[in-house]
Amino acid sequence: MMQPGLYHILIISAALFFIGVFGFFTRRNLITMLMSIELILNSVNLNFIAFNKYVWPHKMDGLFFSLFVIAIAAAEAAVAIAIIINLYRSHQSIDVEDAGEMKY
Amino acid sequence: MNLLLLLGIPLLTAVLVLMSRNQQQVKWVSFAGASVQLILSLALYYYFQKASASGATGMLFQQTYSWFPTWGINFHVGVDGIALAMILLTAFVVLAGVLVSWNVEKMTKEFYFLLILLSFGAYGFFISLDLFILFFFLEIAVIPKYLLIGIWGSGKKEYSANKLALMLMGGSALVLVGLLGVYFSGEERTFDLIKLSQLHLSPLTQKICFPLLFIGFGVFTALFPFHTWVPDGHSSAPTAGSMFLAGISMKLGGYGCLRVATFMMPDAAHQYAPYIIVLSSIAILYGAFATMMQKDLKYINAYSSISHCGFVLLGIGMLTKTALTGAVMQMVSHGLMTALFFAVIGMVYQRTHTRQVNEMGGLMKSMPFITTILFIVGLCSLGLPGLSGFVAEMTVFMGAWQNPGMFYRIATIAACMSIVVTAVYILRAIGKTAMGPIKEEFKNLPDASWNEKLAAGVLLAGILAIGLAPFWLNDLITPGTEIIINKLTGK
Amino acid sequence: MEGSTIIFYLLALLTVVSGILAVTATNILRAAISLLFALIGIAGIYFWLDYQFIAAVQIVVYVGGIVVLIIFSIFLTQSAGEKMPSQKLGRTVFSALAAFCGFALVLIQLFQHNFPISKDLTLTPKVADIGTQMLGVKEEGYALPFELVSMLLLAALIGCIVIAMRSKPQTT
Amino acid sequence: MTTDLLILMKQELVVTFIIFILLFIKIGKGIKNETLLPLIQLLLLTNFVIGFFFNKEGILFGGMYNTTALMVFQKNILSLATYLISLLCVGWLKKSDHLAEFFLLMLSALLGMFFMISAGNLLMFYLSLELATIPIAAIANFDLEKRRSSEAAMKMILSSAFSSGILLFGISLLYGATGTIDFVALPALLNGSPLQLFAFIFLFAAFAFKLSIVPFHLYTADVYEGAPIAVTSFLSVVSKGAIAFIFITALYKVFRPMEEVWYNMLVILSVATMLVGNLFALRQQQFKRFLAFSSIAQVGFILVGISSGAPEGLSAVVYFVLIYVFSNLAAFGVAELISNQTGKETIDDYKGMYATNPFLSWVLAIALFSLAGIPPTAGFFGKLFLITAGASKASYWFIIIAALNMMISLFYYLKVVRAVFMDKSEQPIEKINIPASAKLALLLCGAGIVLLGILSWVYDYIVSLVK
Amino acid sequence: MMNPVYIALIPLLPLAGFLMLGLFGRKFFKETSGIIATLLLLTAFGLSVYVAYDYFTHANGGVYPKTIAFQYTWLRFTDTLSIDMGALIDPISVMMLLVVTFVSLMVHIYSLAYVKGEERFATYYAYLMLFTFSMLGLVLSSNLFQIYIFWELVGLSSFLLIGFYYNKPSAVAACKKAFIVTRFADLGFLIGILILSFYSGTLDFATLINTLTTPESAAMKNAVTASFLGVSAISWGMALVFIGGAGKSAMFPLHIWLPDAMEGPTPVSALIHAATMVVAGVFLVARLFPVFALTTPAVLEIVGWVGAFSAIFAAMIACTQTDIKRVLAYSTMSQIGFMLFALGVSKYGGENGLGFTASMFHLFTHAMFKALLFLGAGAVIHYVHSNEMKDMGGLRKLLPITHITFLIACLAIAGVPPFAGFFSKEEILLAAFNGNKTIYYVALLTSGLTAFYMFRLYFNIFWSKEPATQHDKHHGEGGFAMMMPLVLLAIGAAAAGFIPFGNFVSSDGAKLESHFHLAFSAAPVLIGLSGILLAFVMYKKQSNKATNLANSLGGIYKTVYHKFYIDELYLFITKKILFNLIGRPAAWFDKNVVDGLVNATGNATTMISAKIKGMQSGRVQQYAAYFFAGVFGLVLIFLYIWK
Repeated sequence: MMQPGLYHILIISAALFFIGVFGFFTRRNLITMLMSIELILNSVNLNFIAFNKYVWPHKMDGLFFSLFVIAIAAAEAAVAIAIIINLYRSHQSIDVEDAGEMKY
Repeated sequence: MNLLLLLGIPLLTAVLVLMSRNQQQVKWVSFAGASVQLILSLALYYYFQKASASGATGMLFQQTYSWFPTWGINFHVGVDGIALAMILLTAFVVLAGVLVSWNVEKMTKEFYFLLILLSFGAYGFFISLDLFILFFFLEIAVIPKYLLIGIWGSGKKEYSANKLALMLMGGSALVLVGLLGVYFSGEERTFDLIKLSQLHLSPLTQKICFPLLFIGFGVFTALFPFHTWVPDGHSSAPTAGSMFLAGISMKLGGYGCLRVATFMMPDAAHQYAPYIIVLSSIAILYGAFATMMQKDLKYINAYSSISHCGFVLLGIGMLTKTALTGAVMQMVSHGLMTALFFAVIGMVYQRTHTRQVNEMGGLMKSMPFITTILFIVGLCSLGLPGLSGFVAEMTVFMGAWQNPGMFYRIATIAACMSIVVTAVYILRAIGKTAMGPIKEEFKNLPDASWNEKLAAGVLLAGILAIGLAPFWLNDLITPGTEIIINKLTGK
Repeated sequence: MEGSTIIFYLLALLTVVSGILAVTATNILRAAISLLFALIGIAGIYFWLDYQFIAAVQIVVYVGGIVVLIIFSIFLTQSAGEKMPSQKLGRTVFSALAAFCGFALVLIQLFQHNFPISKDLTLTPKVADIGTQMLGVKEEGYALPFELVSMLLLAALIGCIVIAMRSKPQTT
Repeated sequence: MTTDLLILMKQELVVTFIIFILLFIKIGKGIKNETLLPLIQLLLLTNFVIGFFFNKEGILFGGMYNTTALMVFQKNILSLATYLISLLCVGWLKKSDHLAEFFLLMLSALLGMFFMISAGNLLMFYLSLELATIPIAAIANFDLEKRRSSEAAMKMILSSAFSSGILLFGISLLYGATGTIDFVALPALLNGSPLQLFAFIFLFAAFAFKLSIVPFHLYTADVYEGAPIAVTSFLSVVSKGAIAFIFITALYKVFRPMEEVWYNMLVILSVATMLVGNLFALRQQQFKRFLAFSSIAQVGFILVGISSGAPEGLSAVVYFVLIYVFSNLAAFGVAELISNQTGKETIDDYKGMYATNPFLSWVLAIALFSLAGIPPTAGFFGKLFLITAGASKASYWFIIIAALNMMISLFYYLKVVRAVFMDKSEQPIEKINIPASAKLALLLCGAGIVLLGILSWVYDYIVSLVK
Repeated sequence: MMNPVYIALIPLLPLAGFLMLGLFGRKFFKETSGIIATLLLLTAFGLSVYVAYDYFTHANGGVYPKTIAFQYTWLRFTDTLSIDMGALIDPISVMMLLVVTFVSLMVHIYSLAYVKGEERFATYYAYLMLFTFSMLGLVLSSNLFQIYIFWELVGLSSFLLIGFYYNKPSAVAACKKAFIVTRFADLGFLIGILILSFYSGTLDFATLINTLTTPESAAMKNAVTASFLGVSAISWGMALVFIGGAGKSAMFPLHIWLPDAMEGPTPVSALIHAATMVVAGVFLVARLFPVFALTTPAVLEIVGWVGAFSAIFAAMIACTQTDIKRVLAYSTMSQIGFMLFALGVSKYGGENGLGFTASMFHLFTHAMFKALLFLGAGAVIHYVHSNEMKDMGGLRKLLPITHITFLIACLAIAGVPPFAGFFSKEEILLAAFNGNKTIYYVALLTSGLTAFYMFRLYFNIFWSKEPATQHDKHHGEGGFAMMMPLVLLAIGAAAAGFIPFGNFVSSDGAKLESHFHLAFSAAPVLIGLSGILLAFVMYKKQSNKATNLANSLGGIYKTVYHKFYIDELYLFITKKILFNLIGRPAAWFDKNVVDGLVNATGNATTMISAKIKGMQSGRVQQYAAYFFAGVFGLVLIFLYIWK
């Protein structure tokens, strides 16, 4: 095995990203879909940090980016959960399949 | 003379119509507006003649205002004899249209507003010398037609209105693409018709843009096989709507084919002439034969319009001076004639509540005036001397025959054959409606009222003025066609 | 193999496996806990990279905040403990395939690209620098984004309050 | 610095100021909607008016924020649209229990858009994009007791979160490949390597999502349908406008080295967008949903303009958006009035409306004609300039398809016109009582639709801004 | 030279009458319109006489000049081609002026009584005036296109007059038929004009004839060398022009409209369908005679054959018809056949032009006696209220003046000396004898048939049986207005033969001596007399000889009686072929294919729209999947395929 480096982290992050995507596609529970989103965002953060560390270490753009992404993720999650809760109240369910009233 | 007046009067009329308080006011305002416009057009003719007499040629009374300088769009207007002829036609038809609509009860204000708006578009179109504003006015005229048919029409009006609007918009879409092609092909980005006509557009541009423009405009003027909006549209429209459609709107296309497509792209015009001729010959004969089978008066006139408008395109396709002159004359003649025809059909329908020829008969007895007009207009349609149709058709034939070559000859002969078929269907229609034994329920129908008489008189005056003394129209148009033909022959 | 390498692989394993569990577990609470571990694993990687500040933030915000929020919401929507309805097999397979293809494509792209890996891997951000830069208004200053995020958080807060604290009774 | 800050960021500051006023009002005792609403309208008007004064170009925060006259104008268009929405939707707003919060969120989104337009790097762009999205997702749910409202909000927040993920992934790769997130520095570092292209496509997709380009558009209709009309109109006008502005800026300024790629992408996607938008719009009965698809088709036309890659394209897009604001808001305004007072939202319900509501019918008709691009409405000029700009690259087929799509779109716009003017109905919509402010807004929209095209100096002004 | 105003006035007076009566007749001149019209026409006739006198007394070196009295441009096509309205004065046009105005005057006077009490009295006269105007314009035409214009107008007035009883379906059908059939022929005329104008470069008669008869002119060379289907362009042109003439002149096979045209008022038949309009074809051929004779003799030969065939064909049919007007109609057709084959056998210039003179002469005399026959028939019909022979008989005592004048006319047409018809027919036969023997024998046979059917008619009307009692005794013969024209025409029919016609009209304008040989005349006169005798035997008394004969001829008689089934053939062509095979398919094609395509486009759009609705499934995960697919689709396209 090699010394872990940039590519190792990139592989992890890519894996996380597509795990998230997979989860987003297959999970029927809204909250778990939200969790998949969090995985995606984290994989991005990992990307940023890795690039910042290994490729562009002189500036902290990547670091800051991931900081802000975390903050945004929090806000997004909060709003999403609020919406989901509201949805639950009106639909008595948080299954995404049950919220398909509008189509075609 | 200031050409903007031609736009100002309809606009003012439209505003006044909107401000009118009751039906009566609406009608009189429109009537006054249309009359003033007719007088204005005649005055324009007078000034035009005066200017021509003093040696002015080409586009007269030109005015240019910068509009969208970034795109090189100018509000550039001007008239030559061809445009003037079309303006006169429009003025006549509009006045008559306003008059025959006198007893529209439903949403009168809106009805007249749309009529005036439609005429506004037509006037603008005919005086435009900038392709952009030409297109602008071309499209202005579409929606009023849609609404006129859809709201005040009869029969399967919604279907017809839709079909008409869509096909016309499709046509103008092609026109748009063609115009843009022309616009971008020159070294200078300009929509100016005169400037563009002086450039020599590249062969490729011509090859691509000419069919786009010609078919696009052709849709408006019932080019086979893009004519199917005509029968449905005309038959569903209210009387004035049909008059405007056939009398003015179809002419927009013919004028566009001539002024825009042919004038700007002479090489392509030569190249595509055979196709145009084939299509127009088909339209002429096929339209005539299809008319023969129609039983509804409006359908008869609509299909015959296809046939007659075929002459316009045939004339353009023949690319000789006489034929082009004939095409313009045919536009004017057909405009007047078909408008009158529709007006008469409207009058008959209003009284008998049917348009089926088989259900009528002997109407000459109860309404001599209306049937006489029907006779005259029918005779005009079948090209009887003394009426405008004859003059125009003969000029087209004569001009078409100037083009040697067996192909052109055969096409001309084919087109000539339509005069027989036309006679068949016109006489059949007249024979079944005006002649024969009269039905009991039609015996006491009233004859034309004053407004109808006036409307018919206005149009009839135009028809006779051309039919009896064609030289003035010929003299008016020929300098215009001369310029086009010089461009075509590369002089 | 060095210790740090082993640690890295352990962290990587933790992250990926808990990530997979988080999206496949049939029990929602278990999924949430798996997510928690995945996030912790990522924080571990940050630590491993010597990015302590961001690692701390990760733990505070994600582990302490978001996951807790999620778990609360699970309880609120009364779906804890239930087995979640499983997805159609066809779609699962399709999604897995799509995800895998995407993964492969991304990796191909990443490996094809030659990243100019820096010689100097010892440079690590200091918390103080982060602080000054975060509030700096000049070049390299992040005061404006900071304010922006604060506006966003405010808005999100208000939004959450309005939506979640619905006062009117249920009508439908 | 401070004066610079005050002047250059005046629009953002004013919006922030309003947000805080609203916050204090909310925290404080609370004011009745009847008094609060005019106040808000007044504040929004102020916001709009201020956009015309003290204009200056400049850069702040080390390049994170920059502003030009064109950007000020773009922001002003958005301000105007927001103001109009506040006038149009009074019926719904007055009934709302959360008026202050509603505007607070909406203005936050507006603030986000302002920052987005002025963004100087990808971080600012991303943050403001989120600021422009998340609050809207929240207010999409403001019809709290309606199932569809929450469904819409859910779809919006999840879809946009997913798209954010894609966007961020793209940004991270771009960052990895170039080492910068700065808009000024980026173009020089773009060399068209596959990874950059790959990253660019991810970015592009995120833009496409926000702009509802096919096939990234699918959330649009559902969200439009479910959200309150005020939100829908905000989404379809303000949000779309802002994204269009930043999209075109990004393509023209930042990703200029990739022009060949994005030109082709735009061609493919705009054809798809126009076609799919039109085909779906054809079959819609629900008016808001109908407008959603029609606005997708409109976006297709915007793409045609963008594809020109020339300053003409930029000016045409700005001009079009300005016209689109008036046209679409007029249509939404009418829909709002009707929906709010009668609860009717389908096109069938509009049958025979002309008999009872001539004013609304005419406004609706003019708006639809403008959307369809019929002269003399301004929409004609807007659309024509877009197509003209797009045609400068002389791809005849592309332009023919675009032009023919105008025809298809006319078909469904006419469907509504037909229902309003021609069809008869047993129970037409009763006479709608139009509040004064809504009437004013509708008149403004109508005037805008009619005059914007004919008065060519508006367009000239935009051109002068674009330079 | 005479004042052109006089010449212009001749057609313009009727025109003025038409306008006045047409526009205001119903209101203001309901009673007086007949008088006004007659007076106007009287003036026109006077002017014609004056013009004729003036013209024929001013021969220039023995040759009557062709002069253009006036001309002005009506419509200019190109620098050389223009339609000019003018008056060309030469012997035949002057002669035609006289014929037209005279017969028309007679008819006007006659109609005063005949049409009296008709509701549309004024309209009737307006139509008559219109016809007279058009006919005069036609004969005066100086321009090929001018003649076409008036040609059409003549057709129109014929249409109007045939359909005068517009509420009678048969009249409506007849007028339509007349118009359409002649229109069909006019199509040929029109194309002929196009061809001639193109090659000669002019429409002016004088120039045109000049150009096309000068073999060395460039135009001529072009016209002769250019060919289509192996026939030279000029021949096509002339043949097509002749088709126009044949249509108007009711030559086989375009004759079918003429018998039906008898649905019109009888005076109208006398004017239009006997004396004037139907000879327009002859006039046209005569007008272009130099071109026919000098440049396209082959076409002229066709003219001759068509004329000869039509003559005998019509004569045979005339023998079987029972409607007296139809008999007269077929006789007209037969006589016009005579005129045409006379032209056909003629050559240009001098003695060879005998046929031309003979034709014109016959035209002249025929106008007299045929008008007389029709007007007489009109008087009979007026009296018995029927057109059928079976309703008549023994009328000689009841209608004495009619009887005498009718007899004179019959004798004239039968070619019994010294009546007018004898002289003109003799000349024709002589010309035919010199020109074409076959035609001569046909002509001889036809004269016999002519005499037979005319006297069959005569005996059936005036002898045969005693008058039925239901006849309105005190109805009388119709008074002075009706009798005077009969008498005047009878004088003409009796005496016109003695006019030295050759002195005035010839193919080249020079005088031509008359050729009267007693020996040559013997054969035709004998044949004519035997025809009369046969008729006398068969029809003097009511008997079943005729029926027996008819029965013995069986199928042949039936075929002839049914006019050789030509009408049925036409009906078949129009109904089955034109309507069913062209019109209906065209309409169907338009409705289903062209329109169908348009609708199909619409339907297809809707269908596609319905098909792809599944894309918008309402499931947010699927939306994301599309998003994902979009991203990777773009990646694939732009990273792999496009490169």
